Amino acid sequence: MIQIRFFASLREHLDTASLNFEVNNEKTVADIKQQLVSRGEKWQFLSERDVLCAVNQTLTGEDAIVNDGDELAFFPPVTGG
Amino acid sequence: MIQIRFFASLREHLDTASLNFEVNNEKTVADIKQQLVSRGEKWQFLSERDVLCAVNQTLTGEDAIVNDGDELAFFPPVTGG
Amino acid sequence: MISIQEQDFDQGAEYNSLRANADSDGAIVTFIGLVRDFNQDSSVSSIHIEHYPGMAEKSLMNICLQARKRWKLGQIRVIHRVGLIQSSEQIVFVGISSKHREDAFRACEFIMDFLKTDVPFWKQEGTPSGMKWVNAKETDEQALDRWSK
Amino acid sequence: MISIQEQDFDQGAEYNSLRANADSDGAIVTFIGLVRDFNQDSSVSSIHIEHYPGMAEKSLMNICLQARKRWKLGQIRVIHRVGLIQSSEQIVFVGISSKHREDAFRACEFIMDFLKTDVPFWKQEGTPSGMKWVNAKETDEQALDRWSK
Repeated sequence: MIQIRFFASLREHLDTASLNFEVNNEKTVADIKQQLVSRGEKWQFLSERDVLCAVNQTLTGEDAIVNDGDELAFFPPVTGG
Repeated sequence: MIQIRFFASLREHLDTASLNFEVNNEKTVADIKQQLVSRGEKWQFLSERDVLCAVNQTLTGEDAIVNDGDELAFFPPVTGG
Repeated sequence: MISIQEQDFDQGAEYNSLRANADSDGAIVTFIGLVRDFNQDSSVSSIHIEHYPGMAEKSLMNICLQARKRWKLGQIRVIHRVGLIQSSEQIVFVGISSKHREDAFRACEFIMDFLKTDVPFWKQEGTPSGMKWVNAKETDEQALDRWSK
Repeated sequence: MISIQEQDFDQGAEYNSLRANADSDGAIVTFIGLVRDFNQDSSVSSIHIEHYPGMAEKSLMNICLQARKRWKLGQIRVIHRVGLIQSSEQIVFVGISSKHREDAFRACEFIMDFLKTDVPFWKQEGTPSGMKWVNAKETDEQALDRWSK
């Protein structure tokens, strides 16, 4: 089980701040994203937009491996400062 | 007549903050400096050291022309800030 | 060293604290970001900043450590506000002390540049037509080029 | 905009004054130079700064005007102290507001770089063996190279 978190406009559009997700071993961020997108129309947003991802609170590419117990996050490009 | 001013270590070494100097026309800063140097031993300092000059409070090269009524200044490289 | 907070900060007090600990440092550089009245062609009355708690602190710390590796720095202080912030209020403070001014300038700008692209903060602007998410700027990505030389 | 003065300055008050007039500027950068405890390998207890009255103001004004030509700036404030200044006291303040942080950083550093080489201030350091004139640093001349590109 991993926790997936969504922030900012992504959280608003998906109407979801966080969800639990079952992973069997050797899944990449891209694999998980694809599974989310296949859930239905509103989830398309994840693949259409410029979306960043972080595993355990560190920015990564989509080829990063996600292990059981990890925290995965998807969010739009940041706009602080 | 021009006024010549000296600052910082130059003023201390020459023991002179300012002096009046008679110029006939078409003198350059270099000409005036040469005349000062020829005044005697302590004035050698002017030609031995790295000395900056300003005419009417603007940094210039030694080829600048000095006219009657001008303010000429000699000083060491600046060290503010 | 790093604070993410809702409340405003006192620039003068932050500077005094940096200075009190600056010891043999001869240079202090501070950067402050304010809410601009006008952005993206609409009148902005306030902004709202959301962050990713935990990751925002972690990535700011990491940027400060990178800065320490590149330059000789004394004190580093970073404050970023979150939540609702009114027009012309302060958003972010970065303060650096160093023996040499060049290191302090470089580090302060480096931290701001990476804060803008790598730290999970997201801004909404309150405009006459409601709250709007601010788009990331390409110029912020481009600003990073200067640090890869 | 420019002050040459014996008395100390209040960094926070200077910042507040810049900010109060910054209007639509989103960025404020300040630089403060302090008397370092150690310089040129001897313990410094105080410094004394002499200036060329009239020319110092004039050349600072000129540097600020050059900065305004190169970047889009809001407020510019420069303070330089003269006379006797104790160890760890403030010497110089440069504060800039601008719409964009890059312009504010560039202008602040530009003004400090040219202040160091073109403005007639001369520093003596009080060391255990008496007051000594400080030598100009080659690195200050070299710093100007970045502005000629």
